Amino acid sequence: MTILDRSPMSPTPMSPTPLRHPNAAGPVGLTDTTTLTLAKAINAGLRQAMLDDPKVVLLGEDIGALGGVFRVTSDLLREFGPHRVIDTPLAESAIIGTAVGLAYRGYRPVCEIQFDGFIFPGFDQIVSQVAKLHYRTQGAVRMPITIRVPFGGGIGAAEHHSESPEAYFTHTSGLRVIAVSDPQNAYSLLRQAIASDDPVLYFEPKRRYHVKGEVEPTLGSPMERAVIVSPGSQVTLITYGALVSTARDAALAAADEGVSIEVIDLRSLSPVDYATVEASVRKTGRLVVTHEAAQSGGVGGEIVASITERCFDYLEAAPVRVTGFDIPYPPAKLERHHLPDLDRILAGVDRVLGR
Amino acid sequence: MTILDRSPMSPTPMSPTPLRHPNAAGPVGLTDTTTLTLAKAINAGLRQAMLDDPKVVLLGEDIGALGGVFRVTSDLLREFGPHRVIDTPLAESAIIGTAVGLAYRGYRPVCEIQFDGFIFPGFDQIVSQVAKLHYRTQGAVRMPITIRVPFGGGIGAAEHHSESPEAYFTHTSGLRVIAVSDPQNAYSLLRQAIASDDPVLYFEPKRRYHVKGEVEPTLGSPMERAVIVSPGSQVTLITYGALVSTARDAALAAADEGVSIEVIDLRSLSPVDYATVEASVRKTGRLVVTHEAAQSGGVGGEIVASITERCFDYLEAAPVRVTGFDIPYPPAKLERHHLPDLDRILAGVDRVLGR
Amino acid sequence: MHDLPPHGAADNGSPLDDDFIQLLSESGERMPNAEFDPWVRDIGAAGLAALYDDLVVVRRLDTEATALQRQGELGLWPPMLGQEAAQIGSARALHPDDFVFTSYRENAVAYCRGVGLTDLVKVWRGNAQSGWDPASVGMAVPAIIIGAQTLHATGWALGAQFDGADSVAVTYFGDGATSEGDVNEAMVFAASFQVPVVFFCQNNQWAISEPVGLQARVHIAERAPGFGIPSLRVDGNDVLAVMAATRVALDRARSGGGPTFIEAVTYRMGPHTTADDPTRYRDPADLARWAERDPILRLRRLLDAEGLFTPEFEAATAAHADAAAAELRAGCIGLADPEPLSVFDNVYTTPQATLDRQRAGYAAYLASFESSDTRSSNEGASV
Amino acid sequence: MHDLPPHGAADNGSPLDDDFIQLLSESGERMPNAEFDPWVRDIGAAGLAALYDDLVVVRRLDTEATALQRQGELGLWPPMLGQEAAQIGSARALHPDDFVFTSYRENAVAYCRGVGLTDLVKVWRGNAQSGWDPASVGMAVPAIIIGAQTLHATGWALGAQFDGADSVAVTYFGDGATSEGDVNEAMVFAASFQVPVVFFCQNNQWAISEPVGLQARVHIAERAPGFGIPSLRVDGNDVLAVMAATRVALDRARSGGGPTFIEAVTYRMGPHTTADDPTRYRDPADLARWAERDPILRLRRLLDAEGLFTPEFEAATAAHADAAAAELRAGCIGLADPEPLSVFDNVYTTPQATLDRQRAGYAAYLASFESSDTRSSNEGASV
Ligand SMILES: Cc1ncc(C[n+]2csc(CCOP(=O)(O)OP(=O)(O)O)c2C)c(N)n1
Ligand SMILES: Cc1ncc(C[n+]2csc(CCOP(=O)(O)OP(=O)(O)O)c2C)c(N)n1
Ligand SMILES: [Mg+2]
Ligand SMILES: [Mg+2]
Repeated sequence: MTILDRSPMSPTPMSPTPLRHPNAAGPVGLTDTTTLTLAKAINAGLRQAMLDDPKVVLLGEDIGALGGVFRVTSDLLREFGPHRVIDTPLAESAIIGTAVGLAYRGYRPVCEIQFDGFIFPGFDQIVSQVAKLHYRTQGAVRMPITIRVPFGGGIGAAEHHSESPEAYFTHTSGLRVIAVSDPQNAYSLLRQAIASDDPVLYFEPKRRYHVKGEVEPTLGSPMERAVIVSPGSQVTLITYGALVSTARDAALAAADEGVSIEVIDLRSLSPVDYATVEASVRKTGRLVVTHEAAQSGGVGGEIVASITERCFDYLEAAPVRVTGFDIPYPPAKLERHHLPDLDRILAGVDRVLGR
Repeated sequence: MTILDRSPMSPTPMSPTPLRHPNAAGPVGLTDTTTLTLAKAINAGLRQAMLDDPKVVLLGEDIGALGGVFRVTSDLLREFGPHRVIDTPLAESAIIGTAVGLAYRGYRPVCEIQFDGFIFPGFDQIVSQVAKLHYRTQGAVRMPITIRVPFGGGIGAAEHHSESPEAYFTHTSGLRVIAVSDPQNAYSLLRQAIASDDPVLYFEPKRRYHVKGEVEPTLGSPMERAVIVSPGSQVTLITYGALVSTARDAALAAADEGVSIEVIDLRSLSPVDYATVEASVRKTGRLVVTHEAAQSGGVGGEIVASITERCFDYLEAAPVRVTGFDIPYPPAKLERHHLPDLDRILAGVDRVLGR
Repeated sequence: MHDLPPHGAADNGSPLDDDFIQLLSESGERMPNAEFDPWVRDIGAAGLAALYDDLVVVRRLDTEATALQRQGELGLWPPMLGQEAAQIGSARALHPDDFVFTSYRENAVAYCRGVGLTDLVKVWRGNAQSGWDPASVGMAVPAIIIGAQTLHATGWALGAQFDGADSVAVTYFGDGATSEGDVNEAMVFAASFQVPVVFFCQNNQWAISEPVGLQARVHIAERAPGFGIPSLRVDGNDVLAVMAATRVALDRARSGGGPTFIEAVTYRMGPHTTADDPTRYRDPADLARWAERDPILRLRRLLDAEGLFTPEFEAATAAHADAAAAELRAGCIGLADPEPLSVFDNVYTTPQATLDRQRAGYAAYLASFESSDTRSSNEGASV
Repeated sequence: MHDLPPHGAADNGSPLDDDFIQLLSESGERMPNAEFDPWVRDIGAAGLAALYDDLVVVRRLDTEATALQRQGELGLWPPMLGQEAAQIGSARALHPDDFVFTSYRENAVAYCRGVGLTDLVKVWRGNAQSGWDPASVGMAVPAIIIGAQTLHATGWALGAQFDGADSVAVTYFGDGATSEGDVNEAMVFAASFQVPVVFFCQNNQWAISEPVGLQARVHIAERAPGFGIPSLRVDGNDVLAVMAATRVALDRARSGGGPTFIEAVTYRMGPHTTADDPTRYRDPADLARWAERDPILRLRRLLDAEGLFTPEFEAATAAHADAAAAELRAGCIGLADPEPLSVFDNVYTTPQATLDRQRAGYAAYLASFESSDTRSSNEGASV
């Protein structure tokens, strides 16, 4: 009697496997480097994960015929059929809870939450079941569930459509939390997230869905690794998601003023790659963290606290946070007064430099 | 047509009003200083709030005839009747959502969540409705809802009965978050919380429910204020809830070794009374924060980050956190290996002192 | 035992079956109904004309708002096209001191409650997270989290019951919403406490791209009795039937009879919102079939048959609609942008130190732009 | 339209009405039932004896666990006293490759699934957060969050459907649980996908101190048809009726007929848990009335009438029960305490740097006690 699928997990993250579907008429994964939008890169990552492992199934609202409200799952229903791409009734707790049951049976569900603000009806199942079942069962049960969440603001949307709830999950032991920033890492980290035997919250920077970039069909460096996206020597600037591109712009602008900023794209928010961050801060002695989420209790506070603990003697100034304010997400016409932008980031850099 | 009760709010926190019920046979509030357990102090606070304001109603599971699983609401059903003490069906989202509707109609609901781990089914209503409705309506609607949550471990309980979910709420803009530590502040802060026109998460240290103390029927200092419970000069030790008493013990033990610790009971976790904390850290130059909740993303990280930002030049060593680990709450036989205790706190003090 | 009722999923997929209350046929004839006719007996010629005026005005407002969105004046708009009768027929049955808890699509309900026209679009223009003061119109601000408002209505009704008030809470939600835990918990609480609340479900056949058959295998109206709540299934495109059913439910609630559930069977003739593309999932033939059942056309045929649809009436109604549309457009375009620092207002009712510090920091930061052309330092300020 | 069924809240308050399937009367007589008899026709003398043995053993285990708690060997115990037939009758209907998702009180179900006796008490002794490997017994670890497991069962059943497997998910939950959103959402999903899942509700009349009438104004079995799920209401103290009903449901699920809901009407004869004090809320007369309906007594009367309840049989059963109780006690007391550092195990499936650092810090901290009598410093370690 085989109740749980105990077969070896999907290809390990480190071995790129751009499989083609045996049936030539079937769906085809990326084989060559291709220019894709971030949304299409996720679509390609989903397709490849589904090709790699028949146990990968997608669950969510409107992900079938519509292809999701952001078209991230476009074509997948047609290519893989309704047993792999499952339009569910409108209930987030059930989407997550059903995924738990599928995982119990050896499946590897990928849930789509339509917008950041709609994850909360499913919060209990995430925090009390998805995150804890492996621990609860002393390792007997695995929860290889990926929960995809379009997150962040800057798109002029109505309430609940622009939130940054990642810190609720980084405070939840048992989860891994990823935030991607460009088409390449969106593709690579999604494949790693789906292949992971741990549950992963995978945050997609929705305001950058339409930004294009080259995507190589590889897995890249392990998803826990932060990446230095722009090297520098005077200030370490840490961010993730949509603000990575703003931070790069800030580094360019600062360079014009003679300030050298090292920009780090965290990619993994839980765990944070402190090895990379520490090395940078030991070099620069100055840290700025920026994110869209509210400051109090946000990811930035944890990083500032941890880096202060780990690198106290190297810090030349108090670390600075440039974040959203401690307010509910404001109306569209005010969101630019909430979201960190180039100028606010540069003001933070000035502050850490004592200027 | 009066739809929302626009009458002035209940007595302001600063004016103690130990009202007696007009009907001599009815319930009677505390009039003199009395020795009470922490649970009974909360009971007395609820009674007084209900006497003060007929719009105060209690909602929860088993709070009526049973008096709650911790007997915190004992006798209140008998004294105030089923329209003031409402045993609800078993559904946390509905308990909170119903309270929102009652608040819309001018009521001042006090919800009981039976144990910390059972707040998550109600999380969506708290985060997306309770916390945001005042902002959403540009101030037109108030949500004077108090959500009482027995929290923390150390009672040898099964899973979900020992959690410390406070950081999820301190990261939620629009909420106030209180954690009480002794019978007196349990009584006083509960009355302030219920009288507040903002929603308040009120955390009760369940392992200290049976600890006795003198309770004066006053409101004490404003609930936003932190309190120095034991003055000292070399190390600032910050905590809240059940660990306040452990921190005091640590201060006593350290005093024996010639180390002077200033213990601060935060009481308010959102907002944190940084004025009090800063003043202490500027004096001592050394900070230790301790709590039961997991470290990553916990309240301690926010305090360390904020104090580092605010008092960088005063810090003589990296602040230290002594917290629960980044694990799901462990089984009862292991909880002492998760919860900070006297020794672990003293080890943290040693660390901040470089010993 | 409880086997399934005869109509199952297949029937739900073709919801045109007439297993519902109808007082007005598709061709505009009054259909006698001994049980429900008495509830609309007071609606004479003037009443019918007023309802027609309502329907035309709200459709015009809806069209105008859609146009405003296409012209870039609104960020988004959720059209109610096709659902006018469901909303007008129910909302016109309410008393002023009843209280309404809706989702985002109930703009005709808001119109009936007296919400200012400009207030209808504030959210969608991005000026505010809600448009009006609930107390002033007896209508909560819409809930975007699907189903959340049904619990608020239940709580409000509980308060009304405590107060001994003669008021009823009415909550609107969609067919998709019936799948959310909150809506079901609301029925549990409403039944348990026997509170005066009416659950009004507009089954418009779609939850964005998902047909109602995915949410429910039996008629939605059948859900409530299992919770101990009586229900009514009504032709949602028949303004008279909707009004009669709503009055029955309100009357039951006012007389202590507790909650009632109404399923109004209608159709979302437009996209989910202006951002949606229904061609990806909807058969155009479906739309054509439902166009036959247009709620306005039907009442017009009745008025016509009764000689009430005179050219003067038609012109007056059109003029009213045009004036409303013009007012909406002017109000929308004239909305003043909110002040930057208002972003910090109304998070709390009283000062909150951490937030006040952020406000002060940001104010200083903004001021630094005013005082110089280049960005300047802002020591100590946390932005 | 859908008015309420004839029995309302008042009836729910006195759940002794016999509006349910019964095959064995309270006095132990077989009650003929053309529809359900065929489903237990195979249960001959040996089958009845085996069921009786089960009932006696699980009651004895339950009593022993309660005693262990009173003696301080367990932190807590949730007795199932009175619910043995509901659990044995259903669990003995299952196939090995079915999968069970329960709450905390289903220890008789666990016994039937083959869970080791000591494993039943691991959680309550505080040794672990769960007692067994689900795959080895076809039973998930219990969910303490009320209702959560019903969604897991639905998801598992969806997987079974995809796999074309002949397996059914069965989920157990209480009357109180039916108020939680999750249970209702599970019914929505199960109906929509037509998956092979059985919803088995033990209506034991109480959710801690709350009577079932607070949760539901009509019989719980009436909830499911409104979701498109057929339901059965069965005398939960009648082991044969429970088994017949469960077999009907399992058969429907296996043959592609989708979900079924079963309400087993029973009674929690003990406290909610050993920490509870039912005298605060329960009328003792109620208990006395239900004692008459004891599920074991009833089967014993039948066995007696059929001449099967011989002194040898009674003695053998008692011996079996005593042996099981002794095994439970010895296993419980013999449980080795978990290793301190195991507190860090199995949070993740692969190393996680932040946690590994915490583990190393704590290991060093613990080691510092071993190496000296006084607490020592532990530089760099984060404890
Ligand atoms: C909790 C939650 N999940 C998802 C959404 C996204 N969403 C907005 S409208 C909608 C469909 C709602 O369908 P229905 O309830 O039938 O109402 P209708 O739009 O047809 O009026 C969805 C899924 C949401 N707003 N809230
Ligand atoms: C979400 C949640 N809320 C509250 C509780 C506390 N609690 C434990 S058991 C129980 C009553 C459950 O009643 P019922 O579903 O009838 O099951 P029974 O105990 O009768 O077997 C409650 C309220 C919980 N475990 N989970
Ligand atoms: Mg709809
Ligand atoms: Mg029960």
